[in-house]
This record gives sequence, structure tokens and C-alpha cells, in this order.
Amino acid sequence: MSVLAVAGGQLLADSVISFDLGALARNFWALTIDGLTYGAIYALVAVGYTLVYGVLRLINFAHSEIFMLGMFGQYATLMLLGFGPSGNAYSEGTMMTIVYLGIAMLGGMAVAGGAAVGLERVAYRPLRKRGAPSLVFLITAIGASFVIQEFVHFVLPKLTGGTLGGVNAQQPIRLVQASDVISFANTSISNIEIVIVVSALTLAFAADVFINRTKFGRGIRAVAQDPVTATLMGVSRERIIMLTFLIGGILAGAAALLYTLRVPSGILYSGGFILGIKAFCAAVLGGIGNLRGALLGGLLLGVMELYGQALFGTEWRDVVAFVLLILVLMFRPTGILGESLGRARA
Amino acid sequence: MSTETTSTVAHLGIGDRFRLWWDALARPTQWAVGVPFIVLIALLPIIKPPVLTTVGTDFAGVLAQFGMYALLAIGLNVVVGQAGLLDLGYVGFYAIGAYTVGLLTSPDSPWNQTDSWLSQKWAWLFALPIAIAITAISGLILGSPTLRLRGDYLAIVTLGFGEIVRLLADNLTTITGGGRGLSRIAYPIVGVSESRPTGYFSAGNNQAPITSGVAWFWLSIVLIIVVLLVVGNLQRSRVGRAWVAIREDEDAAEIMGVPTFKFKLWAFLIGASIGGLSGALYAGQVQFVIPTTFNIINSTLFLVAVVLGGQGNKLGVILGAFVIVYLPNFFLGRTELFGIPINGNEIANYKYLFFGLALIVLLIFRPQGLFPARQKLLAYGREVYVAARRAALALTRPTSDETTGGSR
Amino acid sequence: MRRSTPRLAGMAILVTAGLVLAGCSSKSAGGETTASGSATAAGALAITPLVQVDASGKEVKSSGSSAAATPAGKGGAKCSGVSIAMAGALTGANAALGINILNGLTLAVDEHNAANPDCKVEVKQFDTEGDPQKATQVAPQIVSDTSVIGLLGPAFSGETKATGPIFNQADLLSLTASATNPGLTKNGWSNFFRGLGNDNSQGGAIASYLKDTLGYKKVCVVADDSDYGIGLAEVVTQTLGSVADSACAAKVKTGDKDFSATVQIIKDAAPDAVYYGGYYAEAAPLLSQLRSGGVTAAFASGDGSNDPEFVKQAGDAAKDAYLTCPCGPAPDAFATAYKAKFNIAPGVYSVEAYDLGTIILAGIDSGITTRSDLVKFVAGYDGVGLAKSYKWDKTGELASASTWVYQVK
Amino acid sequence: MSTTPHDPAAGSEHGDQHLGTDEELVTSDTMPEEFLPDGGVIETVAVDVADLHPELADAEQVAELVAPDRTIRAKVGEPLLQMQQVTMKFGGLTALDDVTFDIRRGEILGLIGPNGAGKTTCFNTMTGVYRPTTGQVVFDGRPLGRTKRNEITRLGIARTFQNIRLFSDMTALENVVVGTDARHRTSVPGAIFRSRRHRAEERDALDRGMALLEFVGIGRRATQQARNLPYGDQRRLEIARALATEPKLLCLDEPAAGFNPAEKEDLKGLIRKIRDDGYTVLLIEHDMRLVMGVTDRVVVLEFGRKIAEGLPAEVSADPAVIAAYLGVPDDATA
Repeated sequence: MSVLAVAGGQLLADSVISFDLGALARNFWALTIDGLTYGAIYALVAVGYTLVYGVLRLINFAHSEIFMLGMFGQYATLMLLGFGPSGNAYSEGTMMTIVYLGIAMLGGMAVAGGAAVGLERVAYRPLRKRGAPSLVFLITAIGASFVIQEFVHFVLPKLTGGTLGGVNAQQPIRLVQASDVISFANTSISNIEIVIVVSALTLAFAADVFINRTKFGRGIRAVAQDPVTATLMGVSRERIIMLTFLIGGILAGAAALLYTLRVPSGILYSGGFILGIKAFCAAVLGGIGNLRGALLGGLLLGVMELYGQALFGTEWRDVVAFVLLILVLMFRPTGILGESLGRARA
Repeated sequence: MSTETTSTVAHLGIGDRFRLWWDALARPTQWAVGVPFIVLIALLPIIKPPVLTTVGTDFAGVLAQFGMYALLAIGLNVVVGQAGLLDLGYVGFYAIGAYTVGLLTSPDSPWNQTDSWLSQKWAWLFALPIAIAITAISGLILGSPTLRLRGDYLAIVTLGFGEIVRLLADNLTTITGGGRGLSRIAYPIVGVSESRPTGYFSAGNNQAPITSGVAWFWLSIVLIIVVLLVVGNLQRSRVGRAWVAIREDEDAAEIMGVPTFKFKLWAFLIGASIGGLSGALYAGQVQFVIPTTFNIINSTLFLVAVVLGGQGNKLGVILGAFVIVYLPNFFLGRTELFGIPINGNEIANYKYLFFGLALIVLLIFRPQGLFPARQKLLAYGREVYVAARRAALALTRPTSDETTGGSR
Repeated sequence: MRRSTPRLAGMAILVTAGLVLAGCSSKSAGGETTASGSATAAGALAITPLVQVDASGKEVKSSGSSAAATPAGKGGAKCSGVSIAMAGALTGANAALGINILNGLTLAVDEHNAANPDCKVEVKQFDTEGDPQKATQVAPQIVSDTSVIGLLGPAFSGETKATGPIFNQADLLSLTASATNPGLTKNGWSNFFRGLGNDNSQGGAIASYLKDTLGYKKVCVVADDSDYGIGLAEVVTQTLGSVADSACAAKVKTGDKDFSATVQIIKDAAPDAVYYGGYYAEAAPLLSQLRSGGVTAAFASGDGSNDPEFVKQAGDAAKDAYLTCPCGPAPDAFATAYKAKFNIAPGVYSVEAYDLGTIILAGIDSGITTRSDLVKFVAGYDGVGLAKSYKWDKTGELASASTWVYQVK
Repeated sequence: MSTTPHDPAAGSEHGDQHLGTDEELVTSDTMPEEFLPDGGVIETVAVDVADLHPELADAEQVAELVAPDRTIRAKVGEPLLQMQQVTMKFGGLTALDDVTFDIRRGEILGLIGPNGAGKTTCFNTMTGVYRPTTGQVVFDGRPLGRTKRNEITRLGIARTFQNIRLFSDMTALENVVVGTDARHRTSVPGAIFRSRRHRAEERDALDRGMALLEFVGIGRRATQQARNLPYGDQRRLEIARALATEPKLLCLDEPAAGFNPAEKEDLKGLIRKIRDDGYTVLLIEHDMRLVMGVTDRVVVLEFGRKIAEGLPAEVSADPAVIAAYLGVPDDATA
């Protein structure tokens, strides 16, 4: 116990929840860096929620499952490349490791992007044609979420002879061995953390450029603002919607690879659920429908979660996340940056 | 007659058609049909009809669980189906109800009262209203800051609330026992006898015909009827109309003089108390609570029950709850159905896959649910609707073409 | 869409190229890779028995399995319409444990039935999904099935708590091969017997072993949020006494996969050893994250982590980890027979299930036809099984419970 | 489509014309998809109110039942609502600029102006949707200030919507009853235990609701879902729902939008009838002909400022008004 921990108090008489400022102070930078790593992953997944919400006003509850499929996608790609479950990290040389990771990420992106578009086609489009109310969309999303999870849980192992899916997590394939690159004041930054943060920020930046600078991005923003007018102006709404799902899926697939770098044993049928909820929280925190908000919300949530964990104890991680969400919404009902896909809501 | 009705009123939902038929019956006939029907349902676990009776699990126990889920579905229906507030954390209220009873009556809990002022015999019954009150208050606490949020935000906030409740139960180990749960929770001690040393409601009572499951099923039927009356009275009043108005167009409702915030809060509060009631039943029946029972997936399962049954339709959501609880149990342990060999356990294992597929397909082809029905929102005025129905029948007769002059 | 796809693909490649570059610079800064040679597989590592200890950590000599009772018995027993029920999670997330037990029991019963053609005993399986409410629905079915003479189960402590009164009132033998919560034998259930040491004996054993035999001075005790994990961690913490550092006593959640904050706390405390009370699904990622986080302290866990899957998931990080189990190692002959029948290696509690099945079958072979007689038979049983010797005290605990310490090598 | 007046005993003055199917066709073009009768519950049946409530066959009786029954401080002819130097700004945009006028009790006041003149903003300020940036709205001697929207309704201002906003899942009768509920006080406990007040209110709501439907001419549609009503009837239902709140002031926001000339004639009759029954009416309209034909006084807005006020004849001769309307087709929506 440090001196600071003595300053930390007890909230309830019989030490039901106590907090330890010392732990937070000691590890502040390490927690921040770790938090940014997770936050970057949350942010990438959150973009998928935010884009779909911006265009369709739909909470794509099944997006977490898209992310989960992305994890399996990159895993399968690595297996196709000849990697098997390994106890230790492969040493393929820096250049080749990066190439393999890149291919795996493409694999994850392809699976997740394809699944997202497929989900849109099979589940949401028929509803849109019938003009169903938004609750129906949400419930369908929940249904799709069940189906995808259970598919990976039960059906996928049968299709792949037990290689993929099932009740246990995939045995990790480790391409990169974590090693500290930069160290300062009781804190070190590992190569994996750098790769995750840099890749995620690069992708988020690319997505931002895509939405704000390209023709397709303009289409997305146009449909988000005013679907009717956009349609009249010759923007194909259906195509834009598909594109939106595709981008969301691709980013989720990329996030999936980054996540498995950090948590190699997270590749599990139920492995996307909590992360998806967190990412959705991140999107709402930042202001849902707002691309930069998703980024901000993700990073903020990732960091706050770890601070909270250090402060109150590891078991309070999710509570911290949800309480933060509720508090932010109470004071800023449309999130920190407000909701918009390039505009202010009336 | 019925064929004629269906041909012209093709768009009527099953639920609507049923209600048209029901409303047209005279009061005594309604009693004569309704009471035996309910009695028949209540006797199901004693009759144990072939095929229908579950194989791998106790039929009465399954029906008792159905009773609790039916209450949950009715409560959630008030919030989601009637007031249109998307609540993804409803399981939180279920948990609060169950844990309130557990904390007050389990010897594992630091707040156990059964040694002091609560007699063991009546402890559950005393804890019941307290559980309902506490869940109602928690509904108020959750609702008052969050009900000003728009629908989609409400969804994620309630989802967070549901998780927070479960995590609190999991983390506050000194109070709730955390993952070890609270055991030996009180239950009503009624009908103690030689063969039933702990009474009808004890989990240990396996003495046919009235086993523990049957006793709890009957209790839940009574509670369902009471809750249906309460919710029905609300629905056919200013309150119910306000809810539907809010669901349809919140701004317009506000401008038409509906105090929307107040009635949304009421909806939340009533939904929460019904959830708490069901939770208290759970605690009494299982006599053991642990946090994993209150996973967020259950919230979505309750929502599935509401949507399957047809949101807004009280009786429909009860059927939805039945489907949710009964179907997996129907297959569990079954090795053949009508002579065809099946692997029931395997099918039961896939329940979420099937629920998911069923939801997607159902919502594409029947977005109103299996048993859609429009709610009745007026306490009186039945005669107007009956007259409309008469006119409808008149319309269907090919001879009466001059409908423009009214149906006289 | 047709027009946009190539462009998108191009875009994706560009993004990846950018990423590769970004990764490149970082990687070269990192510079090193630790593994030697490519594609080292974890196949070399396995959980191997180290020593058998009692509750105070002292070594006990193995009682050898040569004298073990066999399910076949003497052969020629006569009985009819008798079945043994097995209750536990057979579907859902916790199914692995239930299936291990079911398979062990099935193996015993099959061997018995082959040797005793006039006494065909049936195994009836009941799925509780590990859910207490489901268990209360399953229990009456078991009780009202008159052919069921004894029950192997329930598998988990939670469902045992919920269903105990039902089996007790029916006076149906409830012989568990896996529920280790110490409180279960304090309910006065005369029909309940535990076929393995409870958390107290296992936790006490490993704690003493860590403290006294291995001489560790500072141990971090981490627990998950399951009944099992909390109980085990509690006993370990108590037995360790001052050696357990409360500053790094972390809690994790079942289902968690990343433990960065926990790792940080432990790293901060720099202990000699880390004890984890919980299951392999969390133990494996926790251990591998501890290792990649630079924590080199010894790692120990209980029977919930004692599963081949633990080694598969944790990989090389699992090396040297201590795993305890109140269960003995599967003898080779048993493992071979098991593998031949179910095409998988025996898991945790398979041996116990086999042994306990053998005991019930011995009761049946001795001519017992009623439930209460079987309860009496088990209460007075004294014999050796594959894993250990079985004799119960009045509460239903094993009279002498020993714990095996395994190490991943 | 005929508007022949017919036997009042039939119970409906406007019932016949709406049974034609051509209107339904119009509807499907203008209504959002979700209102289409796809899968919804359709009760394509007319009910004859007079069968059930014989007194409703008598138009006099109906008018009696519908007439407002509350005390209004302002005497007939005195100002009921006063806009006092109301300015409304949205960011940099000034939607209303120092607007002052009165609505006198018992009159039909027309509020006109070209597109974007600030009519709807003016309207929203009165009904509490917006709060004025400066200035105030005084209603029946009481400044509205920060009064909540639902309380403003209960104070006595009711409105209809330019784009119809009915509770589409409810029947016509239920829609109107929601309006009557604005005057009711039963809450949850009263409803659960079916208190005496609750029962009295429910009876009153039913009677008044049926009478109101009859009054606006859609009594026979009582049991049909709002979404399935023909367009014209939906507009009438909105008026009935607003009247149900027993307003001192009824505000109609472009009630004739989408109407053909014959229907507009009918609407004029209905608005006069409402006034004659004791209500004060504010009419926002685009269609000059309708406004000139029915209003007692007219206020003209342009670019958020009041440019004219007076009798219809005076205003239509005002050069400023003519200038404002020049180049704007005066019947754009017809």
C-alpha cells in the first residue's frame, strides 16, 4: 500500500467499494497507453456503428458479430498461409511478419466487410422495402446477432472439421512477440501497442478522408442528411447503404486483427459481444453519427476504463464504462461532439 | 360467417380476429368460456398431456418458469409495446426483484431479516411488496434522468443499466455474495404435511399431483391475471392512450396536452415493478440467486418474447413468453417425435440459432409479430366497435351493396 | 456496386500498404523476435503429475491403481430396469465439464454391462445447462423416474445448492464428481457425497505447497467471479496468510479475455507467484498476458484450469505453471480405453466419474434395489479407485482428501 | 365527387364523398410508406353513430355538445392572445422580427405570407414549440414564458399540423379522446382502481369524442384507424382532435393543403361552424382565396416582419402585400 492509497477512502462503511488513488498515480502513463490501445480498437469498431446509424438511423446491434467474424477471418487467412496454432511467436523476420499481418488483415476485412454487406442484404433490406419501424430493425439486428454467434458456435466447427469455431477460443497464432520499444518512468510501450495505435489512427484518418473528400463519402453524407433529396439528386440510396455497411465491416475486420494482436486468445464465438457494446458506447459518447466523435469516444472510453479499473479494482471495468456513458448523456444528451455526419441536427 | 369475415377483412391480425369474436360474446358467455379455459391451462401440469409434456425437464417447473417470463413479457410490453420506449436492460429489474427477496431472506446475506422481525413462514410474502417497491424506485431512479433522451440513446443507457445491476450483484461480494450467490432464500411455507414436510412451495416438494412447480405455476397464473387487470385498466384509460400517443408521435402528443415525461416515467415504473414481481417469484421458486442468471442476453430474450407475441398485445406477449420458455424444453431430452427419431438435446442446444432465424424471418414477413392486435384504448365505447363489426358483417353480405347509407 | 468495387479494393490495398509502412517503422524500432526457428508448436508441453499432497502441503505416497475396483465387478450380477442418472451441463458454455463426467460414467457402465449380461444398467443423462433454474426443473424429472437408483451429479456447486433439497427429500443418492464448494456438505443432506476433495483441501494444499515447499514470500491471488473461483481463492488467501499480498488481489470476470489492468497491478507488486482461482478459458489468456507483460512470477491454478485446453491456449507461456486437482492422473489403460471410445483424451473429472460410477455399480451388483439402500451402501463404502481411495465421513466429505499437483512441462 | 347536402339523419354531412376510392389513390402518393395499409389492421367499415347515440343525429345537439365549456377571461372581441414584440432568432437567422398583433376572442384571424415569411415560426412560438428570443406571448392575460407545451395546450391553445401528425395506429375516436384527455386528471392510481372520476371522464370522453367526429363530419369513421382514413378525413380528424382539448384558441396550420376546390369549400364551412360554436380560430394558409373567403381579419408576414394587418379586403388591396405576393402563384398548393 502506498501513501496515496491511504488517502484513498472507503465509499461504504464495510469497504464494499474502496478506491486506490495510489495505483492510478503509479501507473498513470502505462494505463494511459494501454487505454489508448484499446480505445483505438473501440474507435475503429465504433465507426461502423456510427456510419450505419448516420445513414439509416439504425443501431446495428449485430456489428459486434461482424467484428467477431473478422477475427475468424484473419485467423483463417493465417491458417491458409500455413501458420498453425503456436505456443511461441513465429519469427519470420520483420518484413515478412508485416506482410503476413497485412494479408491477414485483408482477410479479416474481406470476411467482415462481406458479412456486413450480406447482413444488410439478407436482414435489413427486406425490412426497408416494407418500411418497417425502427424497433423492428433493432430486433432483427438482435436476431442476426444470435444467428451469427450460434453459427460460429455450432455450425462452423462442423463445416471445418473442428478447426474453426466451437465452444473454446481458437488456439492463438502469434506472429509478433510483444517487446518493449520505448521505456520511460516505470512505463514501457511495446511494439504491438505502437502497431495497434498507429494502424487504427491511420485507418480512422483514411475513413475520415473517404467520408469527407470523396464522391462516395459525399453520397453517404447526403443520404445521412436528407435521404429523399439525395435520392432526387441522383444518389442511389441502396448503393450508399451497402457502401456504408461495407466500410463499417472493413474497419471492424481491421480492428479484429489489431485486437487479436493484443488479445490472441480472444477469438471466440462470444468474443465480440462485450467489445461491440463498448464500441457502441464509444460511438454514443462521442455523438452517434459523428465520425470524429466515434474516434474521440473510443479513445476516451478506453482510457477511462483503465483508470477506473486501477482506481476501483479490476472488476469494476464495465461498470466504469457504463456509468461514464450515463453521466455524459445526462449532461450532453447527444454525446460529446453532438450527432452529425457532417452537419448539425435540427 | 367466419369465412365471409376473413375474406373481406383479410388484413385483420389473428389477435384482432380473436378479439372481435370475444367482444361479440355476451358477458356470461365470456365467463363460461374464459374460466374453464384458464382452469384447463392451470391443470396442464397435472394432466400431463402426451407429446405436449416435456421429457427432459419437469413440465410443471417449465410452466412455472413460463409464468415468470409471461409476467416479464407483460411488464416489458408496457414499456416497449405500449409506450414505445426501447428498454434493453429490463433484466436489471428482474434481478433487483430477485435480489431484494434474496437479501432480505437468505441466511447468506448480511441484511437477512428472517431471524429478527420476519418470521420464516411469511418472509417471502413480506419481501414481495418490498421487492416490488424497490424495483419501482429503481425504475424511477433510472428513468428520471434518462427518459429525456431520445429512443436510441435510451436503448444503450438501459442496456448499460442492466449490466450495471448484474455487475453490482457480482462485485459487491460482501453483500450479495458475488458469484457464490445467495442460497436458502425464503419461500411461502404453505400446506405443511407428512408427505410435504416443507410445504407446497418448497423446491423439495416433489409429491404429485401438486409439486413445487405446480404450486408456483398456479401462483403465477393468479398474479398474471391480477397484473393483466391492472395493465388492462391502465390501457383503457387516459394513461394507456397517452402511452400509445407517445409511441406514435411524441411531439404531437406533447402538443395535444399529454404530459409525456410524466407518463413515460409511469410506464417505466410500472414495467419495472412487474419485472420486480417476477424476480421475486424467481427467488422464491429457485431459492437461490446468482448474477449469471441475469445476463444481458436474457434482456434480449424477453424482448424476443414481446416481439414474437406482437408488441402491444398483452395476450400475444404471453404466448411469446411461452414460445421462448417452452420450445427449447420441448426438445430437451426428446429422442423421438411422432415416431420420428430426433436428437432433441442437439435441437435444444441450437435454441438461440433458431430464435435468431425465426426472428429475422418473422420480422420480414410478419413485422407485427405472430399475434398482432390493436390495443383497446377506451374504457367504454365497446358498443361503437361492436356496431362497426356488425356493419362489417353487413358489408360482407353480397346483397347489401348500398353501404353508403350506413348499415341500417 | 459493380463500378465501385475495384476502386474500393484498391483503396483497401492502399490502406494496408500504409499500414504495412506504419508497422514497418515501429517494428524495426522493436527490433527483435524471441522465438527461435519458425513455427514452434506448443505440442511439446503437457500437464504432467508432479506430486500428491495433503491439505497441509505434505507429500503423500500414491496409493497406486493396481488394487482399484473395476466396474466389471465379479461378473454375473443380476438386476433389471436399473439406471444411473447423470445431471450437469451437457449443452451451453459449460458443457465440457459435464461431458467429461458423462463419458467417464458411460465408460464404467459399458464395461460393467459387458461383463454382466444379466444386469444391464442404463445411463440417463439430464442437461441442466449449469443454470440453477433449469436444474430445479430437471431435478423432479430425475426423482420421478423410478428406474433411477442413484445420481452422479449435479456437476456445479450452484445447481447443487438449488436442487439439494429435492434430492434429499427423495433420499436419492447424489454423488458429485465435481462440485467442490465446501458449504455443500453443511446442509445436513444425508444423501450427498462428494467424490473429491473440496476447495478447502485443494486450496489449502496448493497454498501450503507454494508457501512452504517452494518457499515463496509474496503471492498475488486472482479470482474470477464464479462460485468456484471465489471459494478457491478465499481458501488459498487464508492459508497463505501474510504471504498473500492484498494489494495485488485482483478480480476478473468469467468471459474476460484481456487483463491489462490486472497485469499492471501484478507487475507493480512484483510477486514470487500468482495464484489464479478460476477456469482455463480465463487462466490461459491471463497467463500469456502476464508473460508478455513481463511478469515472470510462477503461476499456479486449480482444477478448473487443469485442462489440455489451458496449455493449447497459453502456449509457451504455460511452461512451468502449477496446476492442482483433487483428481488423480488418468492411468494409461483408462486413458487408452477412453480415447478409443470417445476419440478424445480424458478430461478433468473423467476418472472421478468412472470411479464413482464403479461404486454405484458395485452397489447395484450387490443386489441393492432401493434408493435409500444405495445411500447407505455408499455411506459405508471403503475402497480404492483409479484416482484415490474412497471413504466418506458423516457429512459426505472424503475421509482423506489428497490433492495432486501437476506442472506443465 | 359531389358535396350534395343530405338528410341530416344519416348522421354525417360529409360521409358520402369520402367513400369514393379515388381519394385513396391520392393518399398513397402523399403518405409515407409506413402508413400504407400493408399488414396493418383495416376496418373498412362505416359505423352509423346515430344508431348508437340517437341524439347525435341532431346537428344542433352535436354543436351543443362540442361547444367549449370553460371560462375565458377575455370578453368577445377583446384580445385573447397577444404577440408582443416577438423576435425569434435561430443562430444568425432572424425568423421573426419584432412581431406584434392580437387575436381577438371570437374571430377568425388569418395569418398569411409567402413561403418562408415566418408563419410557421410564429405559430410555433405561440404554441410553445419555440421560446421567443425577445418579446412575449400573452394568452388570456397570462404571459406564456416558460410554460411547457402540454400545459399551454391545457391553458387553451390547440393546433393542427401542416403535415398531418395523427396517432396513426389509433382509431379516429381514440385520437379525439386523446384530445379530451388534456382536460382530464385521472392518472395511474385512478385508472388502476377505476375511480369514479375516471369512469366519469371516460364517459364524457366517449360522448364528446363521438360528437366531435360528427361535428367535423367523420362520425362514421369513428372505429377506423387513423392511418387508413382518406386524406381529407385525416385533416378533419386533426381538427376534431384539437377541438377536443376544448381550446380557447384553435390554430389551424394550412388545413387546406392538398385539398381540391370542392373540399376547400367544405372546409370553409367547417371553420365558420367552429367559430359559430364559440371558438376563436387562427388560420395559417397559403391559399389567398380561402383566407379571404373565411377570415374576419388578416395579418400578413414577410421575411419575419408584419407588413399589414386588417380586414381581408383592405389587406388584399395593400400594395405592400401585393408586392410580397407578386411572382408567387397565389394558389401554389392547390
